[in-house]
Amino acid sequence: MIDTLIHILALTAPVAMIFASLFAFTTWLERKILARIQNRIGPNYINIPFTKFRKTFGLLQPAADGFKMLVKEDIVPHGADRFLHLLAPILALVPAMMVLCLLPFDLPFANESMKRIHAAALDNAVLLFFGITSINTLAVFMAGWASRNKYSLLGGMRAVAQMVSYEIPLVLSAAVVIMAVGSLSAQKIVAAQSTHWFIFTPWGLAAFFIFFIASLAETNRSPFDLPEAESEIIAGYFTEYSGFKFALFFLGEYLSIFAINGLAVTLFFGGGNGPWVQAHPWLSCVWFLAKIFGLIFIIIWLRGTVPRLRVDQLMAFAWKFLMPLSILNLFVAAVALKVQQPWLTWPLCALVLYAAAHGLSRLQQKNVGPRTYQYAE
Amino acid sequence: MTSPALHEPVLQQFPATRWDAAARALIVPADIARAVAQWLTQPANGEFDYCSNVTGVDFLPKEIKEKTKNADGTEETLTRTEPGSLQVVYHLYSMRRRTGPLVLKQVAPREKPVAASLTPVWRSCELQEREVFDLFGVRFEGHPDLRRLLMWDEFEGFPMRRDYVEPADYEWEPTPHGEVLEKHRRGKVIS
Amino acid sequence: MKLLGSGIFKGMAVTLENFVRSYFDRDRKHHLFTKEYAWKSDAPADQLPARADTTVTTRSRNFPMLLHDGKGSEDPMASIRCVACQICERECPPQCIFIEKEYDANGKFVKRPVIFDIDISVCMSCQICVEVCPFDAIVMNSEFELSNNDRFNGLLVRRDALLKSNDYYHRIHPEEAQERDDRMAREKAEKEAKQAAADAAKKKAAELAAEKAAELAAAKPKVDPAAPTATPQ
Amino acid sequence: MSTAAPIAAPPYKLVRHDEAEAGLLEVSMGPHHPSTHGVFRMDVKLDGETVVRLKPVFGYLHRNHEKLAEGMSYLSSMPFTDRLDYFNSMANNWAYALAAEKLVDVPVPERAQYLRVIMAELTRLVNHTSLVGFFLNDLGALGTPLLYAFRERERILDLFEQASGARMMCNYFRFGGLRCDVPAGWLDRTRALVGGFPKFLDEFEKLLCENEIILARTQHVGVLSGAQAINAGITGPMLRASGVNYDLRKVDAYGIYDRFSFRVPLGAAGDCYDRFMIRMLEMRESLKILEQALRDIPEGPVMGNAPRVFKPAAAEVYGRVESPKGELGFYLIADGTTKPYRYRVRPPSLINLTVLEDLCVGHSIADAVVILGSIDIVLGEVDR
Repeated sequence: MIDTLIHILALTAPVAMIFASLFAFTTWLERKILARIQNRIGPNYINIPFTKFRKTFGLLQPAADGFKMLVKEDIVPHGADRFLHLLAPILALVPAMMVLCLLPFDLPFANESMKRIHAAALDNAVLLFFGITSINTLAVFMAGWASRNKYSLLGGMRAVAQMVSYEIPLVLSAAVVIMAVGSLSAQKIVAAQSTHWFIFTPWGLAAFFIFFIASLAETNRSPFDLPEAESEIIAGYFTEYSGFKFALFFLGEYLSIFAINGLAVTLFFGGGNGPWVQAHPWLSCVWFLAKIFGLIFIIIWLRGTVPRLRVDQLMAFAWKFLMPLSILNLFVAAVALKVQQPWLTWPLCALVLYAAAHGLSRLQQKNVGPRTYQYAE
Repeated sequence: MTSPALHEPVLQQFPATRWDAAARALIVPADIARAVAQWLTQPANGEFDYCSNVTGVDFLPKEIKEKTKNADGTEETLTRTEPGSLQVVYHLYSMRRRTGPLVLKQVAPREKPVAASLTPVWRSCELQEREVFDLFGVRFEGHPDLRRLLMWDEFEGFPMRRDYVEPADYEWEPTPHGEVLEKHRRGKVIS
Repeated sequence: MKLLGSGIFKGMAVTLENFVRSYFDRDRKHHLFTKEYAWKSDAPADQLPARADTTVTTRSRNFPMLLHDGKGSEDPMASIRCVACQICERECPPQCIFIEKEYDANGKFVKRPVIFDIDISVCMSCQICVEVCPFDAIVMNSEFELSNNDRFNGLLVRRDALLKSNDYYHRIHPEEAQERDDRMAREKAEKEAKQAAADAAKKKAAELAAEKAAELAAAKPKVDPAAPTATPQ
Repeated sequence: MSTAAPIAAPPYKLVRHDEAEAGLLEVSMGPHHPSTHGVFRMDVKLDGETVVRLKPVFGYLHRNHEKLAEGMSYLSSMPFTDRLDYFNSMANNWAYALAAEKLVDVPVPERAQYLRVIMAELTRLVNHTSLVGFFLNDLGALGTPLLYAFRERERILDLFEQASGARMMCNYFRFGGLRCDVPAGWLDRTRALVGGFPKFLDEFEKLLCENEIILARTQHVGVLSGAQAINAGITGPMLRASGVNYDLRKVDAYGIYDRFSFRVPLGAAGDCYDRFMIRMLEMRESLKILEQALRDIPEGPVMGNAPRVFKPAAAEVYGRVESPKGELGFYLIADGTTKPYRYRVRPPSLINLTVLEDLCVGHSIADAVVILGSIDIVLGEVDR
């Protein structure tokens, strides 16, 4: 019994540490990429304390931020519900951390028994994944309500509406891959993609687009960051948070980005598969992380470009565009998988999906479009 | 500046108005001000659809010494005090006809200044009349929402008047702590 | 009607181009417009342009300074231009200049300021004092690293701190200083010329008067010799 | 535990809510709200997310600029005009100089007229790029358009610093001309900048004008009809976005604007998207003016022979200029002394805010922020 506990500990501890340190790296990466997009340099002068060494390319910026958060006073508003105010950031962080070990992240030093434990315990990884991440909605609304601040309340209500309505396209687009593989276990899904990744099938590509957009909404990132809209409701649900609780929210947000992108990589990009993986098995970790950081670059790139949607447009986009498209994709994938001739079914699938997307986008943009202007002399 | 033709028709139409040649402005009594304004917006007579600027001006009573020769040839200086006045000046333009400013003035006494609000005619006067009320104290009859524009509501006095005396500690802010509260409890310093 | 995301992709293409070009652009300075602050600021304060490659141009004006024509070593107060006429004190919009005249032992005004303070927390470097000063005594400096932690005395700059030499002025604002010196030289030349003309006129008038007096004197002696000759018989 | 000492009764009045509005959420957005462009407060009554009532509150930045001016000479209040609309100090200077020149007709030399047009159009570029940047910031695009706009603004501010000595507080105009001539090489640097500007505008339009989220968020939001705009005294790009052709550079043709050929873009729908696009198109027209002005600027003095002490005869004067925000007017009453008897500034930002409530009621709070952003106010000018 003891050695299985040790094995489980040996499996989960490194994953938690790797992703926590990657969180620090990602905050630095985000600030540098956003800076370069906006023609500036980003943090580059953090001198190591008690030494004259100054030019450190800002790599110590996350450490400096972390220390600052520790030192900052942790203010709880007068009328706030103290217990819920403390519980909300914990509830935002713990599910994100738990979900990380569901990912098919086979560690290099894992021996046979560890692999069996990992595989046996989690044969329904994807189902467990969605179950745990939906706790995040609860945490955000708890933070919004407990802060007793009008702006947080607005932020909290927006978060609930957004996350609930984007959960459905997320799950439906994952269902397509599960239907193709026939199992909920992450290892089997990765194994099924050893020859070709699902992203390269038309219904896989459509499913990935829907999954990626829905995952943006799930983690409150760029076009869907309404719960924390600075320009409208100051900072949304974490307006009244300062000090380390604020840092916990950020840690929770970034870890859920890692988790959801990890799932996207497992479902569509074939987990740890990549060239030379047979020769050096430890390469699968590197490939897994590289693909995750590819998706994270796209997320940061989107954040630097695109403004924010309004709440009703957000809802309309989820229910009127993503939902019908993902259901149609489900049927199209079912037909394609049944009729096993790819040269016939793939072009047909692509055609049907593209036509549906066009029709729905015309529906979405009825009286909106670029205009021409006349001039007066 | 004002082309002479602009104000002639108004004089014929409303005999009560008079033309102040020095300031090239049309003095309009308060009671018929809104009628004149309504009349001016008609397309037939000038179509002044745009009221660009509303200003308050405070004239203090002035003593004017005049040397007059009375009957027996001796010179004698008469000091005549010209009564002060609070004037509200409107600059009207016509956007469609692109005609120059027609300056309309409402003259009100300094003690209890009252003027007719032209906001029902031109919506642009709303905030500017509130500012004239806030800084000069001219009450506008018929203004939809006459409150102080720039000063906080508990402020007393009208700062832009020529005879305005600043309160001793005008930095005072009604904050509920320390010696400021003490000052407040001892009774308003600015009475 | 294009596909829903096409406008967004166009925008993302622009940001990606900016991202890539910021690394591989030939003249990187063109694209990354944030300037690095001059760490090498330990050079002495008055070699300003050399010290910081900031955007300080030969015309940028920060807070005013008083000028004196003396060379480096000797006492600046000897050659200070300011005569404490207090025009700038009156004209200054935020009223941040404070001047007191200097009186010597027996109370005669010595045409120099004892106290000339500028409160740089109030001053908005608007250069009105420079325009109204008839003696070109006050000009704008470009020194901008003036922050200090003492709110009252630190930000009240006294006369000696304000006083700078004319060649420092030539170093930071060369063509403006040159133009100002030429104008002063021209005015001085005109004044001398007028003065000289006035002297010449006075001298000529004096000669004229002398001649007239002489000729008057000459005329009068005709009469006088007659009179004295009469009396001695 | 002894009960805490009762907190002293606050001297300010407590407002009692009446029943009809029991269910509404009252939020006071401001005075330090990230998207109110300065210290400006809006008391908003929300039914869920939609705005039911919106009362703007002014006065947080009120410095009583007009009373100050009555106590100082005409020249001394020129630097204060920089601080009215601190985004375009040259346009404010020009409005004041224009009004004062009507008091004492001082002939302005040719080169000064051309330089005035160049400086005014450069401030229009600065103002419109910054406005588009802030507008996108209110929409949620995290800083990227704003920083592209600020990159161009920095270049123009460097030109201002080389010409007038200060980046934002230029204090460069005088009655009868300009304080000093531009340094050597300045005109070539300006020609280079004006040459490179269209490339930046194309990049800006490619980034913004077809973005579906911007289209969805700004079209049909805050619609203002032409008649309503004229009656409410709206001026500037906001008026032209509602389709009314009224541009003071064409109507009054002050300075030498009649020598330049440029067009005035007009909007059709009068919503936030039109107000945003009108400013983008106006920048292209300003570039045309700048090219023509830079092409045929003559040599010569920049300062007419203005009197040493500015002491105009008693008169009343109203001078107005097409500042990037609207019609900026100065109403001066001179009484023969060196100090103006009455000095009044007609603030375009304040009067454009008259219709803020009409535009925002019925929209969501996110739209209220966007509508305020499209009106383009600067609190230095609103509160004076």
